[in-house]
Order: sequence, then structure tokens, then C-alpha cells
Amino acid sequence: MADLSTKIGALTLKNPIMPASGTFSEELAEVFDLECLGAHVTKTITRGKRAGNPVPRVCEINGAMLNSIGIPSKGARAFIDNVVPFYASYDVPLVISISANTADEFARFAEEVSVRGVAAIEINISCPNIEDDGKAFAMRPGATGDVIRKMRSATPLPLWAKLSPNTGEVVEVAQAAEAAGADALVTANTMLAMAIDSRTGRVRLGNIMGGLSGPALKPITLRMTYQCARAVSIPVIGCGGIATIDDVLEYLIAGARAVQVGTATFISPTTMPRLIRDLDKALEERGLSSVDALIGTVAVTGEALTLAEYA
Amino acid sequence: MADLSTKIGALTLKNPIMPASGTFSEELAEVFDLECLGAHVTKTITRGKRAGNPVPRVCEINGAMLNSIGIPSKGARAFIDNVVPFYASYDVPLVISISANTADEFARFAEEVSVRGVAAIEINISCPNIEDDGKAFAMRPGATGDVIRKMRSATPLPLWAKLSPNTGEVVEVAQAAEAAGADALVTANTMLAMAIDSRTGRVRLGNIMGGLSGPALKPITLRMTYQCARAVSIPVIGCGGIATIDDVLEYLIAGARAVQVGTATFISPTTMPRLIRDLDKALEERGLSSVDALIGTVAVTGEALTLAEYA
Amino acid sequence: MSASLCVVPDSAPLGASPHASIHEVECRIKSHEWVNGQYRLLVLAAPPSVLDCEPGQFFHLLCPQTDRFQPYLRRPMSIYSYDRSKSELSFLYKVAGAGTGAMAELRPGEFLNVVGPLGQGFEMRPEWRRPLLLARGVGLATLAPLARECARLGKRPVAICSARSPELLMSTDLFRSFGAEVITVTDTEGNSGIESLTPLVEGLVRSRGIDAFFTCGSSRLVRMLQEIGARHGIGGQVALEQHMACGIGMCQACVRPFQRDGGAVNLRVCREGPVFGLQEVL
Amino acid sequence: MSASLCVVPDSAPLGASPHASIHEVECRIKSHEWVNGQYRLLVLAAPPSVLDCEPGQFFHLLCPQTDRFQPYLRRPMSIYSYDRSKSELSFLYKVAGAGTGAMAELRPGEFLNVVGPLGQGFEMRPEWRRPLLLARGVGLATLAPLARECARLGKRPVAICSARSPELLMSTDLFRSFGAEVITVTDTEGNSGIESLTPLVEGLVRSRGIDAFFTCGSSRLVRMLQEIGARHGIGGQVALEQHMACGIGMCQACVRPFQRDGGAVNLRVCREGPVFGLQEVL
Ligand SMILES: Cc1cc2nc3c(=O)[nH]c(=O)nc-3n(C[C@H](O)[C@H](O)[C@H](O)COP(=O)(O)OP(=O)(O)OC[C@H]3O[C@@H](n4cnc5c(N)ncnc54)[C@H](O)[C@@H]3O)c2cc1C
Ligand SMILES: Cc1cc2nc3c(=O)[nH]c(=O)nc-3n(C[C@H](O)[C@H](O)[C@H](O)COP(=O)(O)OP(=O)(O)OC[C@H]3O[C@@H](n4cnc5c(N)ncnc54)[C@H](O)[C@@H]3O)c2cc1C
Ligand SMILES: Cc1cc2nc3c(=O)[nH]c(=O)nc-3n(C[C@H](O)[C@H](O)[C@H](O)COP(=O)(O)O)c2cc1C
Ligand SMILES: Cc1cc2nc3c(=O)[nH]c(=O)nc-3n(C[C@H](O)[C@H](O)[C@H](O)COP(=O)(O)O)c2cc1C
Ligand code: FES
Ligand code: FES
Repeated sequence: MADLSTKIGALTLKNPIMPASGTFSEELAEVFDLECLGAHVTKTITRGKRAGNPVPRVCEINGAMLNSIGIPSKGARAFIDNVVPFYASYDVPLVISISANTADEFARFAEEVSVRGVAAIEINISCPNIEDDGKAFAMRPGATGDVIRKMRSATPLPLWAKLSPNTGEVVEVAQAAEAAGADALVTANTMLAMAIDSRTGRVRLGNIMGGLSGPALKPITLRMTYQCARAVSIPVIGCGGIATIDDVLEYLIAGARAVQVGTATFISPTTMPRLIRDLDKALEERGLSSVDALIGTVAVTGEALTLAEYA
Repeated sequence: MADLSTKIGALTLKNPIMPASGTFSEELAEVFDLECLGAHVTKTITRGKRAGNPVPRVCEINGAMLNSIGIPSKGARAFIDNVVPFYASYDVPLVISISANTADEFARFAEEVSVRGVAAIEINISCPNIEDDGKAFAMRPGATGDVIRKMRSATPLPLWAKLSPNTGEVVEVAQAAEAAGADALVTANTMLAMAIDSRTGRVRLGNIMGGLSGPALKPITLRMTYQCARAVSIPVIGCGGIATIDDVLEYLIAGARAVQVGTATFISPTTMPRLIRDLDKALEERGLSSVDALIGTVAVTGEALTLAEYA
Repeated sequence: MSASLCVVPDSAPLGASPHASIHEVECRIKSHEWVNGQYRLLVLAAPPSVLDCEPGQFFHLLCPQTDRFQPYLRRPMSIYSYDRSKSELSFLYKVAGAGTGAMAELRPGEFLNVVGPLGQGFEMRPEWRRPLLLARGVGLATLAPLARECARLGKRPVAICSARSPELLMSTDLFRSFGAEVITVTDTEGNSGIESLTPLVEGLVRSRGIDAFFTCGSSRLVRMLQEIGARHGIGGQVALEQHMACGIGMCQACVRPFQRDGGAVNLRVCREGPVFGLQEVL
Repeated sequence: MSASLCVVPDSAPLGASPHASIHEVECRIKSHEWVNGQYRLLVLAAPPSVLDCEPGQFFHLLCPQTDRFQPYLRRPMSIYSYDRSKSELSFLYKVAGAGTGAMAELRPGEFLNVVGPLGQGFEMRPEWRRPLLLARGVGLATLAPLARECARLGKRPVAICSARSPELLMSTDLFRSFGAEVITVTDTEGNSGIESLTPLVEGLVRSRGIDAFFTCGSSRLVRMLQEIGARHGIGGQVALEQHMACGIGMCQACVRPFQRDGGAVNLRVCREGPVFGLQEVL
């Protein structure tokens, strides 16, 4: 059996497979033993209570899905009292995802949730920054740096910055996150998209636009993972469209030290344990004794062009 | 028979179906009569000769494709001498797509190709701007505005600005293009993406990264079309993942005045004539007498949220 | 290494945990017939693990990829019948869009991946002696196992089966075989509208002593039963539908607002439902 | 309105133009057999429009979507045989990845969408009297119709058929039936390497008066024939492969560098090829 463990900064994960925020909850324990996962990552919460977006909140589209769940939240208190203790029974690092509307709120909130049982904080900076035109923090290096810098001084916990594919400045945002003290990056959140029902002429999500996830997102987020892994020296966690062991291998080869599985769990709730098993097999087939041996091994043909010409 | 004609600024197209740049050439005349199309749009050319990118230049991925063709070009002279005359035999507006590395070069080039037989110029601003870190012009409103302003004074021909999904500022870029004098927008070009072969550990394109096109792109470019149609008053031409009549209808409903068909022509070279026929049928089924009656009719449920919360 | 905890052999159900109550299993198709021009009955050979279920619960089905249809998300379907002794699980469904269109192409002998059982089923309270089952369309599929449960509990329900036209009425014999008194109404006969149903149900309350209402789907019918129920102090339950992604409770796609504890709350149809109290539905 | 120019009736081939030479048509599958453990022979009922083709040309096939495979792009396949009198078109292919894997699931009676004929075929010049056909693997598919063309033109080629092992040799009888002298070489017998083939071909040049070389695919074999050809002043042609998107000449995906007019130029394998002059291949 290969060594599946991987290090994300100070945290050692028993394997590189973990859920993506918003696609995982306590209920999954009724399907398989959550002890097997590399980490537990919870749905983004906000400090106060929120209802989330109008229905329909999901629709499917060309082998992928859109969601506009929003961030329904029972608030920080309910989360700390009810959810954190649930995960305490597992020997698996608990990563909680939080969101806020200003850098200061993010910092205060990070402090509040830095409680026993929480191993790291994932920062969902894809939410609108009300101090910056409502553009998400993750769109701009400046806003991203700000929020992480403030959180850095508010909590001793590792901070994972979850980037957005909607920005044109992924590399700059990644570098700003690193410079501000992020311990890891997650690449990435969903991509802003839309669907219309041509029969009725209506938008297919209650919130008009929503986030694209699933296999259609993979080529985009795999590219971001590759770009970020080359641009920063903190660990990068790949996320986007992972469903098969090949997807996992591609992210690891591109430079990810771990991966998050989102929508695939909706399609097959046993996806994550299957990927852990398949990863072990795949390493063995390749004669590799550890996950580490695969990470960042991508081979590029020809000379890398400085100015990518792709269109 | 419904009135399929649509106006793109001063140009009247007999129908809203035209090819996307780089997915169309004279050879398609061997498959069907190109006279039926709303416009002819040629592959982007540069002023000088260029070889394009290393092979493999395409790969398929989850019901979509990546390409890193680059812009192989025989140069302006060869294009004007050989290609423009070919299209002169059709009573269809010829739109030529051009690219350059600085705003001034774009302007000079626009002047040079403003010859008899050319009805409009499509500006491929997804190419790197060597005066701006190599970021594509289409990434930033400032660079986009610049290039279009300079071209505007260099040619009397209508200018179509082809936007990129890689920017986080689509709306701002669209508005900058309009303010600088663009006559129409095309939404959009391909999205930067990547593919790795998990078996060999090699990147699957010679150029490492490439552009995502095909059905997987549609939810993203449809969203851009909707955003742009609301944000500007010049016509928007939808492009991205169109393969079926439903796709065409969705773009029109979202606000596009015409659409471009790209990758679908590779999957079925008769896609465009089929879409023209199906559009006529679809309008009739809906009791509409013209394409105009469908454009921009999207119905949104609930209240539009100012700050989109989608993740 | 603790990762071995769920590195399960190929043959074992994946990531099986001793406390698992929801299972993802591949079931062989035993039969798959058209019931009428729109509905199909799909009978699966199912392992005991997933047959520990209740009327009103549902499964989440992974529809196949076909040349015509490439559905992506799973499709929720109520349990039409389950039989531990025969290891059978069946669904009655209407062919609607891509998912059910793809399902309709499945042939006996092929396999279907199902996740379940999911959600909260009906609760037939001991004090309810004369339940009314009001079902239209796919609602029949949901209420059929409840009729069987009534038979098991020795209650004799009245079942109103509604359809567009008499040919589209289904399962009336099945309901009768469970001892239900069956009343059929159809659009073509003009007796399936709220105007006709309201007096019919009011009449049944008086003549048959109906003391609980069960229905599903249609908000018109729910509204009608809520009103009649409020007038007569009759409770009951409703199985609801909502667009779903996970089906398990993780994604919060399937919420609807309900009246609970004096306020409106969003509850997940897949988890707190699909069966809810008649009067809490908003 | 001129749009009506290509608003064609449902039944007509789409957007047909009087000058069309490339057609997209749905062909019924007449038969589909395994030739050996790796290769399948697919025979289609094809309309005359697409049967106006030449050896060396190819079609672009739209592989079906199946539960296991969802190929997206078309797959290029050489014409293995075409027969106007029987309205037949056939392909011999190796099951490799998603596309051919999906194709392999097609059953007789089902339909396959093909685009073609595409590209430039072989040119058998009148002065070439004794051609050598060197084929390995799928190359046999490409060279088979050329052997037939030789028979039609009254030339008697020598065909070297190469394979991994004797069981994987294919179409040798077919080549013989076209009057070819067939020599087989295999890896297991150890006579298929360049070291063995070079003297074999040199010998054939001397003994049989070979005056033209035809081959496909393998760059090792091309290189060998280029060298032998250069030594003896023998020309010939090569059918090449390259990853394709459109297959028609629009996308420039399929370029390779060639020696032409004294310089290296990128040419499209789908359009200027797939058949090129032996000595221009770089
Ligand atoms: C708990 C539950 C039990 C159900 N039981 C049955 C049953 O026993 N028999 C039956 O015929 N139908 C039942 N339905 C409805 C069934 O799920 C839909 O008809 C089916 O999902 C339609 O899928 P489609 O791809 O054919 O249609 P499409 O309209 O193409 O579906 C598009 C998307 O919308 C979703 N969707 C469409 N209609 C519904 C709906 N009514 N409810 C939820 N999601 C929907 C689909 O799941 C899919 O994601 C049930 C629904 C729920 C929520
Ligand atoms: C002009 C031409 C004629 C051909 N004739 C034949 C033939 O008669 N019989 C036969 O068995 N094969 C032939 N091939 C090769 C055949 O096209 C590939 O084997 C096939 O595309 C593999 O597809 P796949 O999905 O099974 O494999 P995958 O490896 O999964 O394919 C992935 C992608 O790579 C492309 N690809 C993979 N291998 C090749 C290749 N060798 N050439 C071009 N593209 C490739 C595929 O088209 C697809 O887009 C020919 C290729 C060309 C260019
Ligand atoms: C239904 C749904 C809800 C999500 N909610 C959140 C969230 O609350 N916070 C967050 O950071 N990402 C959220 N995401 C994004 C996922 O964590 C993940 O980044 C994205 O879905 C891409 O991965 P995938 O393709 O594997 O799903 C959500 C995604 C989905 C599909
Ligand atoms: C092979 C290929 C080459 C392309 N070349 C160009 C180009 O030269 N200039 C350009 O503006 N867009 C180019 N594009 C982008 C298309 O015009 C179009 O914007 C994109 O493919 C999205 O549309 P689709 O999904 O319908 O293909 C190219 C796309 C493909 C697939
Ligand atoms: S469908 Fe995911 S919570 Fe109900
Ligand atoms: S495959 Fe498109 S040009 Fe050859």
C-alpha cells in the first residue's frame, strides 16, 4: 500500500481526498464512514443567519450543473454548538469555510470560529465585497490580500484561500494571498454562468445566474491549479469537476497537493472512498510509493511560451 | 416563413446565423452553399506571417474541446489577394477578424484591410497586449477602449469587439468598447483551460494551455451575453457552445441579436444551415413573425439581486 | 494507515460503513413495461440493504447516458413498491425529459444505480382509522405503498384516483387489492377539478368518516385539502417535490418554506421530507 | 428571402448545394464484425454521393454516445473499401480509446453519421509499374483500396504486411485477391524490424523491379523508405495521421511540416493530405 498522506502546511492529511465546501454535510455519514477522508470541509457559513437564494437553486446543463444556493446559514453560534461537535468524533482535520462582506468582518468572524475542533479555516472570498462595488474579493489581488492579512492577525489557525475562476488575474490573486499569509490555496470555486429554458423563455435559476460546477469546469480549474502551483510556494488544493481517479491524478500531476470533490458526490455519494481506493491502485500501477512522488510531475512538450497564444 | 433578418448596426443580415472566427473557411463551400449564412467571418489574421502553435493543437475533453491553434497567418497581403475575392461571389457580408500586439498596430492593420468586399472588422482582442504585461486587451476596460478608439479613427468599417470570458470585468470591458466606438460586441472567445493525460503525465496540447470551446462553454458565454446585452446599447452577438436550435434561442432570448457557431461545425459541418431551417420552424411554433420578436425576451423569476450571490 | 478504513475490495459495496443507512447500489432490471402511453413500471432486483424502507420514501436514480439523452444529475423517484421476500424494488414513472427519457431506454438485464432509501416516509398514526388517499398522475406511485401499508395495519382507505382521461388511470386494481375503496375522476369526464373534488371530499368526510388526508404533488390539491381539513379539524400528510441535486441533505437545493414553530422556515424536501404535515405546507 | 436558399426540407440532405463534394450523411450499418481481437470491420450502406472517392481518402465519423464512452470530436478513418454497385462503404479499425470504443458498440441496423470523402487520395502514376505497399496495423486499411486500384490498372504490387504476431495479420487474402504478391513479417518472428525490412525491401527493388513505395503511419517505416528511395531514385507516397478537429481544412489543427518549394511549410493533413509525397515528409 502506497503512502497516501500529504501535507498541507502544518496539517498532515491521511490522504489527499476531501470534500468541497457546500457539497458535504453530516448526512453523508449515513452513506460511508467519514473517517476515511483526508479532511472534512463544511459548507460556508456567515456570522449571522441567512436564508439563501430563491428556488430553483440548481439545474443541470450539458454534463454539469449550475447552482445558486447562496449561503443559507444558521449563524456562527449554531454552527459551533451543533456542527463542530459532530465532527469531533473523527480523527480527521475539520476545515470550516467562512464568508463575510468586509475584510474586518472576515477577521472578527475568523476569531470567533477559532475554537477547539477546528483545524483550519477556508476563506470563501468568492462572495461580494461590499466595500468594492460588490465585486468578489477573489477578483482582485488587493482585496484578497487585505482580507487575508486581517484574518492572519486574528487567528492562529491555518488559512486556506479559495480562489475564483471568474477573475482575470488568478496568478496575481494567488500571489497576493500567499504574501498576505495564506497557508494554502484552493483552486477553485464555481464559474459564474447562466441557463435559460428555451421553451418557456425563463431563466432556469431563481437567482438568474449561478455557479458552474462538475466536469465542464475541470479544464478551467485544472489550468488554474497548474498556474498557481507554479506561481506560489504554499500548497495548492485542486478543485473542480473531479469525479474519476484520472481527474485526481491530473490535478496531482499539475501540482496540487490534495483535491476537493464537489458535485461528483451528488452524482455518486460514494465517490470519495472510491477515489481513495483507486488512488492507491493507481500509484501502485505506476510503481510509485507515495502521493508525493506524483505531485507536480507534469511533463510539458516543446518550449513553454511566455505569452500564451491560445485563440 | 418568419422574417429571419437582423440588424447589427448598419449591417442587415439575412438571418442571425454566422460562423465563429477560426472555425470556418472557404472549404466549407464544399459542404453547403455558403450563400445561406447571415455573415461570413474569417479566421483571425495578423499583418505579418506566423506559424501558429506546436502540435497537438486540439484535444477533446468531457464533451468539449481545447485548442491552441494560435494564429497561423499568411499575412495581410495574401489574405486580401486570395481570400477576400473568394467571398465576393456571395451576397453575404464578409467580416474579417484581425489581431495585433499593440493598439497602434491594430489601427494600422484595420486601415490596411479596409478594402472593397469587407463589410466589417471583428477585433480579436483576446491576443496578448505586449504593452500591458502580455495580458490580453480584452482583460481590461482601459486596454480595450484604447485599441478600439484608435481603430475607430483608422477605418470607416463597422467594428465588432470580440470579448474574452477570461476577464473578471466583462461588463466594464463591454462598456469601454461601446464608449470607444465599437459597433457590436461578440460574446465570446474561448476560455483559458488545460488538459493533462493522466496516463502519460504529459500536457495534452503542444502549447500547454488552450481555449475551451463547445457545449461546456455555453453557460459561461450565455451569461456574458446576458450581462452585456443589459449593459450596452450596441448589438451583442452571442457565441459559445452553440450546436442546437435551443442554444440559438437561448442566446436570442438572453439578448443576442445574432449568434456565431464555432466548434459545432466541426462536429457536424451542416450545423449552420440546419440551425437556419430550425430557427424558422421554432419561430413559427411560437407564433412569432420575426427574430426581433424573440430577442431579449428573457423572463426572470423573483427579484433580480443586485449583488449576485452564487456560491 | 487509517486510509485503509475505506479502501474496500472491489467486490464490496464501496466505502460501506457499519452505520450506513443510505446505500448506493447497482440493481439489475427484472422488468420494465409501459403501463400506458406515458408511464413505465420499472422493477429492480434489489439487495436487502435498500429494502428497509417506508412508503413515501424515495430513491435517487442515476439515469444512463444514451445517444439521445445525457442527463447529469440523479432523478428522485418515489418507491412504488418494495418487497423484501422477493428482493424487489419498483418505480412507476412518467417519461418527461432527459432523465426519464434515458431511463425509458433501459432493458431488462441491464443495471441501474440507485441511492436510497431517502427521506422521511408517511407516518400512519394509530388514531387515523379512515384515511383518504388523493392521487393524481405520478402521485399514484407515491401513495400506492401507503395503501399497502394501510392494508397491513387493517385500515381501509378511500382512494381518489385522478387522471387526464380514463385510459390514463393506473393502479386502481392495485389500490382495490389493498382493500381501498376506489373512486376515479378524470378531466375528460369533467369531475377532477377543485369545484367537483371539494364536494366529493366533503361528502366522503361525512359519509365515510374520513379522518386523515394523504396526497402529493399538486399545490391545488394540497390547498384544497388544507381548507377542508381546517374546516373539519382533519390532519394528514403531503409528499412534495422539489428540484434536487444531492438527495441526501448536503446541498440545500431542495428547500421549500414551511410553517413550523410559529414561523416560516426553509426545510429540505429530500431530508425533512418529502412527506410533510398537511397544514405546515406554505 | 435568400435565407430560403438553404432552408431545405427535412427529408433532403441538409444544406445541399449543387457544388457539394463533401457530404454529411447517416449510413445504416450493414455488418460489423471482429476481424481479430483488436480490429473491427464496419460495413455501411452508403449513398452514391459519398462513394465518389479514391484510395487514400478518409471519412470523419461521428462516434455514438454510450454509457461508457462520450467521445466529442469526430474520428478520421481511411476508406477500407467502397463499392458503388453495392452502395457499400467500409472501414477497418482498431479499438483504441473513447471514440473507437463507442463505435465498437454499434449494431447492424443502427446508423452512423459520416462526413466525406475527405482529403487527397493516392495518385498511382502511369509510369509506376511495380509498386511496393508496406503496411502495418491500421495501415492495411488505408492501403487495401490502393491494392484494388492497382488491380484495376493492371499493376501487380508487392505487399509487405506487418503485424505484432501472425494471428494479428489481416487482409492478406484480400491483397492476394487483388493480384498482389504478399510477404508477411511479424514481431514474434523477429523479421518486422527496420534491420530486417531494409534488406528485404532492397532485395525486392532488385528482384522485382519495385519502382514506387507506398506506406502509411509509422515514421520509422517512412524514414526507412525515404532512405532506400533516395539511394535508388524511387519515389512514392505516404498517408499520414494527425489529430484532427474539423477534418475539412478549417481549423488548422492537423498541420505537419513538409519540405516544399525548397522550404519547410506547415500543411494540413486533412486537406493537402493525408497522402503526401514520400520525400516531402519531414
Ligand atoms: C421525492 C420525489 C419523488 C418523485 N417520485 C416520482 C415518481 O414516483 N414518479 C415520477 O414519474 N416522478 C416522480 N418525481 C418527479 C421526477 O423526479 C421528475 O419527473 C424527473 O426528475 C424528471 O426528470 P426528467 O429529466 O425526465 O425531466 P426534465 O424536466 O428534463 O428534468 C430537468 C431537471 O429538473 C428536475 N425535475 C423536473 N421535474 C421535477 C419534479 N417534478 N420534481 C423534482 N425535480 C424535477 C429533474 O430532476 C432534472 O434535474 C418525484 C420527484 C420527487 C422530488
Ligand atoms: C487520415 C486518417 C486515417 C485513419 N485511418 C484509420 C483506419 O483506417 N483505421 C484505424 O483504426 N485508425 C485510423 N486512423 C487513426 C484513428 O483516427 C484513431 O485511431 C482514432 O481517432 C482513435 O480514436 P479513439 O477515440 O479510439 O482514441 P483516443 O486515443 O481516445 O483519441 C483521443 C483523440 O486523439 C485522436 N487520435 C488518437 N489517435 C489518433 C491517430 N492515430 N490519428 C489521428 N487522431 C488520433 C482522436 O481522434 C481523438 O480526438 C486514421 C487517422 C487519420 C488521421
Ligand atoms: C451546490 C453547491 C454549493 C456550493 N457551496 C459552496 C460554498 O458554500 N462555499 C464554497 O466555497 N464553495 C461552494 N461550492 C463550490 C464547490 O465547493 C466547488 O468549489 C465547486 O463546486 C467546484 O468543484 P466540483 O466541480 O467538484 O463541484 C458549492 C458548489 C455546489 C455545487
Ligand atoms: C479551432 C479554433 C480556432 C479558433 N480561432 C479563433 C480565431 O482565430 N479568432 C477568434 O477570435 N476566435 C477563434 N476561436 C474561437 C471561436 O471563434 C469561438 O469564439 C469559440 O470557439 C466559442 O464558440 P464555440 O463554442 O461555438 O466554438 C477559435 C476556436 C476554435 C475551436
Ligand atoms: S437535494 Fe441536496 S439537500 Fe436536498
Ligand atoms: S482537421 Fe481542421 S484543418 Fe485539418
